[in-house]
Amino acid sequence: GGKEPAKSGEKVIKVGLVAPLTGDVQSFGEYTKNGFLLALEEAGYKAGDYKIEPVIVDDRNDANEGANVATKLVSQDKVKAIIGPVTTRSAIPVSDIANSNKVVMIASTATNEKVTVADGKRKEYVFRACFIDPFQGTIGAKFALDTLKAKTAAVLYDQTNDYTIGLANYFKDNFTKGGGEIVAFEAYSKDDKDFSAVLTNIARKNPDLLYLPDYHQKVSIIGKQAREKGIKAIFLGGDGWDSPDLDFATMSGGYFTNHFSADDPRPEVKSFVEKYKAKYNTTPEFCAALSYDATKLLLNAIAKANSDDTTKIKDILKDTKDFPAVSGKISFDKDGNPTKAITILQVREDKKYNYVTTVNP
Amino acid sequence: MGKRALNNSRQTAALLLLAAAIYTAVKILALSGLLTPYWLLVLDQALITTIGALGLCIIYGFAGQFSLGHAAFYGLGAYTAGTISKLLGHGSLAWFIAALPAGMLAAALVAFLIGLPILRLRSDYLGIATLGFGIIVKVGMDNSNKLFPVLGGATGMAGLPQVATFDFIFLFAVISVLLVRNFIHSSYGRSCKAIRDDEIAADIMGIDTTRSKVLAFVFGCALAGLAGALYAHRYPFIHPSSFDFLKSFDFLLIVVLGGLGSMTGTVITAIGWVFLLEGLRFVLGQQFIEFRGVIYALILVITILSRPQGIFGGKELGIFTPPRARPAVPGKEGEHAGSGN
Amino acid sequence: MEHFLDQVINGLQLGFMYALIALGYTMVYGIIKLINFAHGDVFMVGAFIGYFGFAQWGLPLPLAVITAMAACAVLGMIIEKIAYRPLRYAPTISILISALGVSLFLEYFCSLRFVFGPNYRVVQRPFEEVHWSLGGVTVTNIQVMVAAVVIVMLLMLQYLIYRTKIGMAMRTVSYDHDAARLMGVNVDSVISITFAIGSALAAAGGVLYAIAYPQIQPFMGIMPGLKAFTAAVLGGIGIIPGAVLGALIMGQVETLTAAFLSSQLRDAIAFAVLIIVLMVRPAGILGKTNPEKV
Amino acid sequence: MPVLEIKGLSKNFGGLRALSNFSLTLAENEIVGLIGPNGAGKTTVFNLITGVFPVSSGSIEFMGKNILGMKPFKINRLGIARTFQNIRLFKQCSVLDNVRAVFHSRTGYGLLDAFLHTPRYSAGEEQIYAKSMELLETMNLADRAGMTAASLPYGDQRRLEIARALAGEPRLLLLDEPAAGMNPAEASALVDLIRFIRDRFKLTILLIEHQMGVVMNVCERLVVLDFGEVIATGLPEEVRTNQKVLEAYLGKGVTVA
Amino acid sequence: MLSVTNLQVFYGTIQALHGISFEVREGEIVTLIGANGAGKSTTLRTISGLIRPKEGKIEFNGQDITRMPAHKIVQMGIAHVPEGRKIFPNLTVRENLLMGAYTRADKAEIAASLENVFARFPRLKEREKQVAGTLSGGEQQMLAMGRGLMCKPKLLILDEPSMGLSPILVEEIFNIIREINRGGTTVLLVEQNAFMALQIASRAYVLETGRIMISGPAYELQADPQVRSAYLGSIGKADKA
Ligand SMILES: Nc1ncnc2c1ncn2[C@@H]1O[C@H](COP(=O)(O)OP(=O)(O)OP(=O)(O)O)[C@@H](O)[C@H]1O
Ligand SMILES: Nc1ncnc2c1ncn2[C@@H]1O[C@H](COP(=O)(O)OP(=O)(O)OP(=O)(O)O)[C@@H](O)[C@H]1O
Ligand SMILES: CC(C)C[C@H](N)C(=O)O
Ligand SMILES: [Mg+2]
Ligand SMILES: [Mg+2]
Repeated sequence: GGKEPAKSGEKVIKVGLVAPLTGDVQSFGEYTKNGFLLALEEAGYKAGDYKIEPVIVDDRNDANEGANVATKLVSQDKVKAIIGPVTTRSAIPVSDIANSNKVVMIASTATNEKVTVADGKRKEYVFRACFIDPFQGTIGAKFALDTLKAKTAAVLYDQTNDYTIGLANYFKDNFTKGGGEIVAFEAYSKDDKDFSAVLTNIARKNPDLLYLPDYHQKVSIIGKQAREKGIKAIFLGGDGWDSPDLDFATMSGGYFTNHFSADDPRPEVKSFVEKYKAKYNTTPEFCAALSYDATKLLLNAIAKANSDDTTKIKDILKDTKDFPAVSGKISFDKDGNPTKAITILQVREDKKYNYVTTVNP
Repeated sequence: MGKRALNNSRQTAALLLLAAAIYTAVKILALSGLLTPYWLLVLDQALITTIGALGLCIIYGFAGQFSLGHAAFYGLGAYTAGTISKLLGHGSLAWFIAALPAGMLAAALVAFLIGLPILRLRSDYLGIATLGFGIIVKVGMDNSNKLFPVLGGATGMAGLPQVATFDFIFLFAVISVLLVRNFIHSSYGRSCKAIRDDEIAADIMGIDTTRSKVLAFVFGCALAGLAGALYAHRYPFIHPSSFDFLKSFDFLLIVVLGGLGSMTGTVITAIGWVFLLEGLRFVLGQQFIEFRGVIYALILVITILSRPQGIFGGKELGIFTPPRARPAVPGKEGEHAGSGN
Repeated sequence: MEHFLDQVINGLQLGFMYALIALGYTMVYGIIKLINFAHGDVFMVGAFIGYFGFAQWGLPLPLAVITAMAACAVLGMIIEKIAYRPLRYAPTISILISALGVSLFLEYFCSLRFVFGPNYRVVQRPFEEVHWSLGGVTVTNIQVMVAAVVIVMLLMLQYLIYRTKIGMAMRTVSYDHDAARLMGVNVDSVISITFAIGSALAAAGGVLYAIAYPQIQPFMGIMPGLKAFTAAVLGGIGIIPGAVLGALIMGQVETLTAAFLSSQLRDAIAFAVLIIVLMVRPAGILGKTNPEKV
Repeated sequence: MPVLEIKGLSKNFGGLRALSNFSLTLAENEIVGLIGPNGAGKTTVFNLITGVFPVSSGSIEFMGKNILGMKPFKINRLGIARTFQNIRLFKQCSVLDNVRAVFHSRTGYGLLDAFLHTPRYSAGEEQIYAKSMELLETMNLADRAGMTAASLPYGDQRRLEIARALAGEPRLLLLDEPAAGMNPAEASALVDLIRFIRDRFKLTILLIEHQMGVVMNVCERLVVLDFGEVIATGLPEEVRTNQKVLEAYLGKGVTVA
Repeated sequence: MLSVTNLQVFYGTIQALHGISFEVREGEIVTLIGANGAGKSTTLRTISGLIRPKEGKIEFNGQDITRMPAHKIVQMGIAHVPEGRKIFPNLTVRENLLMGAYTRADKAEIAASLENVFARFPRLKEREKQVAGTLSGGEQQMLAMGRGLMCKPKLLILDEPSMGLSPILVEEIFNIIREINRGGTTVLLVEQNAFMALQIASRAYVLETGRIMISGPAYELQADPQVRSAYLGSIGKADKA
């Protein structure tokens, strides 16, 4: 909750944070929260003449729960802005709720394009601090073809998650376009644990590459079973991999596309990593960086508007140009998405990553 | 024997009066700002849950048919009505009014088709079969986008027009209560209870058990469908996981905690349960939110341990009791049903 | 053909896994007619304890399994004593609700940070998986181990229930508590023992499951528990060999559906098979529908 | 036309032959006793007549109509009602509802009336109520109408079973050990009651009973079963002295009153 | 041998027994008679530990067994053949009988008892392997009796053992009771067939709505005009004159 309760007469804006503080991707939530609080602390819980009061809620990486807590934020806590949700799964319903209630929302890491646009309609109040999946999937496919020299690939994705569906499809389209062959394109459900049937099928086709665009938990178990079925393919994935909870032993050697690397020599990154380490005693990852960025974006807009009128805040956000964020300069396109570079990392057995390359849009 | 007036116009009047009083109270509270939009939403959810739970109260509490798939029918209602409103209605009231019966009908029709064969099964076997059916429906919803992209499949369906106001939901809740009460106190309801107590005897006593069971099932599922249809017009986002077997368990535990065969219990528990869940979120705050599940579970266990027959254990408030003959039926009527093992 | 056989083996592995959970489930059901929804969560606790045992406390695997089984046997008895015994004279549905509550409690309690925590853990296997090639199909040591454990437990349970005095007492308790008491049976302790055995089986299942699918977290028991119970119903609930039969069928149906049809439909097809079987045999495959004496 | 005509009826349970080549004809307004040792197949006869089990062979006609293969509830609606040896009341329902439930197919109102509580509903309900209370009064249960069936004492439960059977407005009533668990004083009251309802409702009654006092007092004719076969038929006086019956069923203790 | 003092039993709020006292001496047959719902079964169930009395005391061979769990009471040598038989329908006839000997350990003696029971009830021997649930009513009653005998009790409690039995079997059952008694087993008998019960019993108690109204030697009660009109009835006389 907020540090000190607002004194009467003081102008207050409440800002909600929706993140998976528990559940399968809890590490994302934890980092996101840390980044968010760090940004607020730096700003002294202030933006313009307003005191900022954070309200942090947990969506467990669940669409329904996301909708529930967002509804509460909007109608009970009366927040003016929301940072998050972290994952696409919950960000899509929450963005609808925020937009229809004229609450500004900046998703930090939810990368699916439907977060800001639905059925061809722009959700005016919704923005994000990260690149989007069409880009991420495309880069993944390019990297597979050009760098990894893969000719055949198999794709496994979670049909209950737009994030993985999106990535899987963009990867597939671009991989085929570039001359590769997709030998298997299989879906599974959130709760599945036994992938042996599908993996046995894939093993027979002996693909060069296995594209696993899910979060760290799922890819770890799929990766493990794949190796056991004798699949030798290189693993490739998306930003969902980056977590200390990844099964590094199994996934080592695999590559994934990401937003941020703590080893990035840029000074913004260096100073952020230092500040973060000082406060939390660990190295930040992408969720921390992006929620930090998203929060700064928001505070900046509130300060500029110096009003709690969300329409004004939204209009200022829309015109953001080259905002100096940790994860790269942010300018929003017409859909509220920044255009940013992608970092490609390789998993190492020792729980670290090899920096491979950065791809600019 | 003297002249008897066998109808429950008095109870009906009392019930409507009570409803009017509650409605007014809610309105006043809302206007005065004591009831925030958030709690109003929770109240709407509670009323919707009540309608669905009344459906299961008929199926399980009165007809004794163990169903663990109630949420599937709730979902069928929601998806049917939601789709109609999204594609055709775009927030128009007329379409909303049309979408409600459509949702009910879809649920009822499916209930009929599946009920006919499946209701031959007994107790736990029926429970598992309905549970299985619920899972099949959920898989269907998860994959619905392959046939009808608008349904959204496993990622949910967003952008539903929000036309269902408290007034509407309250009205339908009252209507549902009346319908259920009238049904129970008719010979249809009595044959359901007879089947619940002893199916073979009921059959031999001339009750068409298949018909009665299917009727109760279809009626109960239609109410679930209605609840779903309202839900889809109150929440902008519906998702298959809102209709999975855990949701069915929610309905089940409401009906059992309330006391099997008690309308009073079902209505009060449904409302209480929804408020409890949200209330916990509120009371615990962000700091202790992780204890919510634990406390919820503990309350569940403690309640059933302290009231093994359910909170109302087969008892009914006066407004739900059967039409009384005057002179009154000897013995304590209105305490019948329930309390046995 | 070989490919098909490989898939059948996959199905067997899954099936035996379900069987391991289904055995305890069906046994408890057979004695007290309770769908013990907490069974899947005891399974989860067993998995965690086993994991702590071999991965953190450095116990040899058999010792870890035994520790988990013993701990869960105690847990099962405690659950029974606190949450089910007070409801002995209540309708079974009340006990079922209590079981549901216990199930949720175990899930959420274990999710607390100071217990197991809400997150999954990667299980480091105590031994490496070994593949054996048998005439073209591949079998792993884990598969063989799971199958062996199931078969041994099946035989032990059958012996216990039909050949021993305590087994006969269990069967009388399954019918009528008072009548059993009048025979001199200590009903409370028979039920306690039933839960202890059932929970120990669940724990063994949990440890093996954690080795076969090496990721564990507090909600891991829900789906396997549900599937296992369904399998038990499919085979004829309360009948020990029925649980194994049902589980093997479920495993095959799910795997073959995923392999040759679509993995999205696996649950739908599995439950459709259940419903169809129940239409033909309303008490499951091995279940007897004794025409009720009127 | 006989009310009931059974010819060559047999029933096997697995390998067990519970009933073998059983024939019986019941005329209007008769009270016939079906007696025989335990396990002779008496209840099985009732179960076959009321359609609980399929028959193995033979024929059953009721009022000239073949009822083989009919569902139990259809048979009941034709006019055959019964009570159960092991009482099977609707336990959690009130005494009144136990009787009223049986009127389900004859309420005179439909589902819509029920939902809306139309005047037609009220009229139908009043009628059912009146008829049910009348039956309960006949059976001396009217003052317990509101109690749950399960809370009744045993003897009252047996009488409620009869009241419930009568609510089906049967032509033929099958009573399975109605006096079981009653002491002789209560049983003799039951005898009067059985006679009374026969006359009052113009019934044909087939009665299974082990209390010879009841059987000899109320039955006009007896059929004796043993091992699924008829070993004797005739007037009570004749049967009582029949050597086979004495050996198989009555034993030497029973002396002629 | 058994003494019951001031027994008060409630079902929920309903009082079923209002302070009952009686005793059974070693070697006796004592019968409780009374109308339906008088509380006979309740009394028996309280003695065998199935119901906890609210007040009162039950002593068996000088030992207080009032609040002892039912299975311990069986071990002390009290067998209760309950009303409605309560056989185990899913067990075979043989297994049912063996359950009767659950508290006994000596295999040879159990086998002897089994033979003994089969000799008394040849029908049970015929049906040895049949699942008990499908037995006819009378067969089930025989099984219940046989099962009671299997524990070689010191005190045998019988709740309406003749219910639903054919006349010849009723006679048989009463003979068996008499024989068992002669063999040294004390019997506490509840019967609706008051006539027969009074014939074999040494003493009797008449229960009315949870109270003992009359007690005395059986032959005295048989002659008591009040008892005759209330419990023996004209039908009884017709049968057994
Ligand atoms: N459902 C069944 N399955 C197998 N056997 C059965 C079934 N019903 C009855 N029997 C057998 O058929 C025979 C006749 O049974 P039935 O119940 O008709 O006897 P009964 O003459 O009514 O005896 P009683 O006077 O003891 O009630 C018995 O041996 C019984 O075991
Ligand atoms: N489980 C119960 N719950 C509530 N009341 C009960 C219960 N069992 C018995 N009673 C009541 O207690 C009283 C005594 O019953 P009990 O069964 O002891 O009578 P009984 O003398 O054995 O009669 P019967 O001849 O019918 O067997 C009755 O009024 C009965 O209705
Ligand atoms: C935290 C991220 C891995 C979330 C992911 N990009 C998503 O949109 O779901
Ligand atoms: Mg019979
Ligand atoms: Mg009794």
